Amino acid sequence: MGTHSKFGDYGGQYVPEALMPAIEELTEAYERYVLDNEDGFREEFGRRLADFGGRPTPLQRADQLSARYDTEVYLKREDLLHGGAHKLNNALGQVLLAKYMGKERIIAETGAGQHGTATAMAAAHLDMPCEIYMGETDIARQRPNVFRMRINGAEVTPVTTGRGTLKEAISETMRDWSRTVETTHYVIGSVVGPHPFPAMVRDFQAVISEEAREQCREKTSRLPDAVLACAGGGSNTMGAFDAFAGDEDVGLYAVEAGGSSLSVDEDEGVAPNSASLSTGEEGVLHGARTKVLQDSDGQIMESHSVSAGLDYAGVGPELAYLVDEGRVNAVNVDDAAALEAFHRLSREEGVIPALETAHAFGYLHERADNLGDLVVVNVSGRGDKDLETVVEETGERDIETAPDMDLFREVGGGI
Amino acid sequence: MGTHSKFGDYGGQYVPEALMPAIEELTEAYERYVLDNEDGFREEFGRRLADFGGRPTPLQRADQLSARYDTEVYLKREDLLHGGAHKLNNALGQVLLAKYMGKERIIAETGAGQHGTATAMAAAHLDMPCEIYMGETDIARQRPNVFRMRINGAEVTPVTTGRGTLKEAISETMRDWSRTVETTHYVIGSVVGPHPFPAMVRDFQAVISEEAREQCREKTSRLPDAVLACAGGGSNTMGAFDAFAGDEDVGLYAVEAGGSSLSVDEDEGVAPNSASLSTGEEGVLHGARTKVLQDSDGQIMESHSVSAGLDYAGVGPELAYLVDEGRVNAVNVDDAAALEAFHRLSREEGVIPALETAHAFGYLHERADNLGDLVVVNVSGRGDKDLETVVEETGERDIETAPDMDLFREVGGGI
Amino acid sequence: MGLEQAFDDGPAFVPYLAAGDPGYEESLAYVEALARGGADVVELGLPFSEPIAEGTTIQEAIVRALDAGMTPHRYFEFVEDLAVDVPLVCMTYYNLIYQYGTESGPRPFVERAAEVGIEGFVVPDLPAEEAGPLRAACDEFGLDLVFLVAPTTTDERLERMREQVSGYVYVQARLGTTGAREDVSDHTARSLSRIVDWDVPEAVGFGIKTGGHAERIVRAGADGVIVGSALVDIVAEGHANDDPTEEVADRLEAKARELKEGALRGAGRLEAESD
Amino acid sequence: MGLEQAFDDGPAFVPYLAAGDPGYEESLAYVEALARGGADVVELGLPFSEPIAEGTTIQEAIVRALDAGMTPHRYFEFVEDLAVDVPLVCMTYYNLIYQYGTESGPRPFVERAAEVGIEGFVVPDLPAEEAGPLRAACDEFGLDLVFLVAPTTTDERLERMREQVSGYVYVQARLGTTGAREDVSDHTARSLSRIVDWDVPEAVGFGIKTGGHAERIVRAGADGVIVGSALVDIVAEGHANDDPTEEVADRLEAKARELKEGALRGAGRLEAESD
Ligand SMILES: Cc1ncc(COP(=O)(O)O)c(C=O)c1O
Ligand SMILES: Cc1ncc(COP(=O)(O)O)c(C=O)c1O
Repeated sequence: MGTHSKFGDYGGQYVPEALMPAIEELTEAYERYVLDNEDGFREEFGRRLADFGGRPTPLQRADQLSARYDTEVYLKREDLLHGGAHKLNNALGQVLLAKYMGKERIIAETGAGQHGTATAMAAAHLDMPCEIYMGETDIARQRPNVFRMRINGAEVTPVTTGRGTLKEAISETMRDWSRTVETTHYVIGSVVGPHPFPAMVRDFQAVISEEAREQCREKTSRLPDAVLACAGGGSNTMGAFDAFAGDEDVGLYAVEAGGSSLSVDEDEGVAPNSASLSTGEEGVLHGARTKVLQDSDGQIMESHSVSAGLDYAGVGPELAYLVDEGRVNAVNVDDAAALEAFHRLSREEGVIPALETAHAFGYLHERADNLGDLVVVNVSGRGDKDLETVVEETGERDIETAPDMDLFREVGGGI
Repeated sequence: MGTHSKFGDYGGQYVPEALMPAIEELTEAYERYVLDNEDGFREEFGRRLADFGGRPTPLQRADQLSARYDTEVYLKREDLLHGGAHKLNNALGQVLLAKYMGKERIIAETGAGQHGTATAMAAAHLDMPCEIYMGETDIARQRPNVFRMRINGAEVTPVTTGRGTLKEAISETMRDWSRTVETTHYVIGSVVGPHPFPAMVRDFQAVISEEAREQCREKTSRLPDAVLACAGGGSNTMGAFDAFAGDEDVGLYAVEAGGSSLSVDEDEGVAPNSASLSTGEEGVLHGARTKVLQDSDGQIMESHSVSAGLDYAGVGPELAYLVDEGRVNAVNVDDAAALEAFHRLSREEGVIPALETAHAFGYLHERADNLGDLVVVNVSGRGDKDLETVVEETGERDIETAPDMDLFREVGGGI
Repeated sequence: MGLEQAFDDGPAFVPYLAAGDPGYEESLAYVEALARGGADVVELGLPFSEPIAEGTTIQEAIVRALDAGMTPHRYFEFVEDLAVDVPLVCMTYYNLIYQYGTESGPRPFVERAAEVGIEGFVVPDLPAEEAGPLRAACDEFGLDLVFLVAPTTTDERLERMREQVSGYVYVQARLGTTGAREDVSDHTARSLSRIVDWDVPEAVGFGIKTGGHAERIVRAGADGVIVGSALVDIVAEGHANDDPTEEVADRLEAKARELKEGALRGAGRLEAESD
Repeated sequence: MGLEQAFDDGPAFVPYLAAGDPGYEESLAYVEALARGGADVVELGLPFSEPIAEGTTIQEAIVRALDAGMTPHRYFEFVEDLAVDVPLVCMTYYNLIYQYGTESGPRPFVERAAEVGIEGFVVPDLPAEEAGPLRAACDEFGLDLVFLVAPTTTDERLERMREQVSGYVYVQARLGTTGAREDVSDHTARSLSRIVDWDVPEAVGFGIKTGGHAERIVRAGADGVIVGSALVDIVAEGHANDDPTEEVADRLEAKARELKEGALRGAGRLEAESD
């Protein structure tokens, strides 16, 4: 842990003046409770992560993949965390911190709904009122997650401006926060946004690599040669890497969504990928300087990925820094490879990964020969949320690893 | 653990002759590997349950419920097990046993799809071909689970006879097994069926109470006054009770589905509940003598519950016996109380339970005053699979604990 | 106990139908047609809601019969209404036997069965280990209890059955549930050889569909052939096509004759057909 | 640096519009109408794709302008095409300033802005802590850099801004993002009192909608009133109804006049209205 407002030139606090006091208050609270463990914050956080969240999550040997690649492959099973993804580590940490800060209300934005559901669960657990902003287009696309939030007692406020997706929801949440900073904490969902979010979210997620490092030594008496994690904003990524950062022989691979292509359409302002680390340029987005998918004017592009959770035009500033420094390898795989990997892991290991996670396995498949003898892959979440997308996207492609889709067509209707 | 083919008069092996050799072979394998731990079966099982399944699951204090009922309420979090329910404990145990027995193929029946998905996951994990029989009506109703099985590599064979639901699927699986006993193991999904299934499934599920008993002592320095678990076939129930069986001061409550009413319609052969322990009569069903919902002729009735996983006309013979003996209290709550409890737990604790599980919380709500100072409730599974049902059933009722359903209606369409 | 005698005159033909399939009256006519066609014993199914030992064909027959209102009480009336003089064996599942009457246990059912003239039972979900109470009731009322022997039955279990069986033994020709099949497995000869010294007749079933099958089964040493699905198929088809009862009955009678004659040929009692 | 002078003649009226909303030509006409209506400075928004500091009204104006093709390059042409002689302040987000030109950093953008005659900047996502490079470029080219002061701004941060601010200070009258509101918060007087000794004029914005609001704000001590959403509402409505550009321009001019007169009344330079 550490408190830097910057990582090299990245990071910082590019936020409206009205939010600065909240950011400063939060920075102070982060330092007091998270870093200096005042009032036993860290113990309570650890206890709740264990009892409510289900930590530690296992580090599991993947028998079939190990045989297939002739490499020891281990899975860090964040899919087993309550809610089905690593997101709860952060949401629980922030809601608890808000409680320590005396805040009375939680707000968050969500796109695919994963961060929203994690936040709603954490807020219910800690008895805090919670409001989630979500674009109306996303609400229509992600009904199960909307319902999960609602039954966890959260208000879900549809955002009707613009295209009704994540970016409008972020703006709307910022707007709420700048009206209500005194009583409200805004739970950001990844290692993005202004300081202290990138550092704080990383610290909350670092438990992934702290456990994995220990578990790997216990099970194999050594450290891995490589750690793979998918990267959207980069929170599971930083979480999976952090404790290995000082182990120079451990290769760290941030696997971004290559989407359908790495090229961009400047005229339409559309990037058919979400590979900010690989193809983005330095810029300022949502409060931080980082790598951003943008056109030559600096307008943010619409990103695209088969996986909603990776579909973001920015990336955590620390990750951008570590890539520039050469400590982290920024790589990417495309939609088809991710789908193929989704089916491969499901079928061969009995673990249905999130489509986000599947990207990491896509890279493993492409490069297993070059990753060394012992590879840890972070299974950032489970794929139940993605079934509908997978049926649709698999049907449109010729995916070798997929089951025959006839049964679904026969029975007809949606999932 | 122990091997009894009978529990009082209950249990036994009422199966077609063609299956008897398989049953005998299985009984022997159960005794050798599970009871006598030959070839280190128990260690391997325990290791795989931990690494693949995510055991131990936490015993979590429910802060809000504890305050509400002025009673210490603890949750045994089987919803965090891989796949989302206790079902994997059993499926993994049986598939592993089949492997030790040299079987080459796994079959299972499934109704709501929970046992089928657990079995498909376990089979994929252990690299065994797997075929799941499922009524075509159920296939249409439970598409997400069908898809989960398929992407885990299992064949899902639609059963088109009769009404195309669980009972036809059971018959069809028996039929397959009697053709293929030599190479195939039939993974039964609860503590039902002929010996050794009731004893064996209980032993595989007993890890729930073994852990809970230890965890309870660690956290509270005492044993609970009451343990509550929902009961369909009774596997999470027996699993949650087993280690407490000898602790006479620990009250054990098997909460059945009271459905819409405890009365039955003899003419239609329909019981609007699944409360076999409370309202059933001794009979022989699916290989065992037990309590059964049947008409006065002995024809098995169609049972009903808002929760598909409790919707079964029989119950495990050992549970029937323990109820007759007075060791276990057979109680029940109706559909509306279960729905209400579903919403209450979700909203107040941030844990969305399976509708099956919600019955146990319904009983807690009704009787918290009479259960003592420390209650453990087994959270047998998570409720993600039930979202669609809950939206529908909540909309039809006036459930006080439910969120306003307008958002769902507004956005329209199915989940 | 009279079932054994049905096998005295050479190879017996033992057809099965579900009572009440597809309706009460039709079913009476069909069973009578089988008797006319040469049945030596009729296995008359009492439909149970969970027929776990049956193939799809018979399962569907059972669903039709249940939907048409068949119950244990109606079943006994049905037996009384039947105008046949071949011995009847009641084939059903144990729960119906166990639940019948006010006193629990099999005795009331057996008593009533004896009253209406049933001579024995086949209970596919009742292995020898659980059969004590039913065997006792059968002894009390003079009825036979038939057991099934499967290709996979162990020697130890064979002994247990041998102690309790009476009437005849039902030899399952191959693995699987009931259902008509083209081939006749060579499990048959092997299975028969294992029980050759039993003192009850050996009837072979599962998968017998044609006179030719019956012939070969008997030639392999069987004392009788049991045929279910091939006959139920005729009932099902007639029902699906809405054919007049008499036509279906005629077809059943003809099929029965074919099977009976096949059996006789197998025993050298009729000239062999080239098949 | 000329912005300060715009406040010399008494309370200034500082309207905001997004350049290019809803289209290039209309937008030119609208800005010119504001000048005719009495604007002393115009804050001319350069639309950015992620306007995190704006309320819904202005966010939608930005979407319209972007959809109609507004870019930084077009923006500078727009400024050149404008026939107004009031000072222009460019209001935009830092990423657009940072990315402009081949060399990274704010210098090329500021240079070009100076060329077309822009006199200052408001950058809502650039706090004083990160403003060093932009401040330097502004100094180099003689432009002003306006900062926002919020009701929640700490004294420590006020100091940091005071060191860097020039032109005027934008006092946020209440918490929240931009957006027209009926009430004028009494945060205003309190906020103004905290910066009363700064040597730049104090313009108050957020929630000012009517001449009456403007009057009270100036009476509370403001040197000027900043009005955005109330004007953008007129543009949006005209666009929604497909009203002729001149009609909408006339409405904007009238609204500008109302606001300017309100401000003058607040300073006792026109007779007070009963409101
Ligand atoms: C399962 C899963 N993995 C990964 C991500 C990407 O987020 P991050 O890069 O912050 O880990 C998401 C976001 O929703 C997710 O749900
Ligand atoms: C979550 C859950 N709980 C309980 C049950 C009921 O089964 P049992 O009574 O065997 O535990 C099911 C069955 O599908 C289930 O999915």
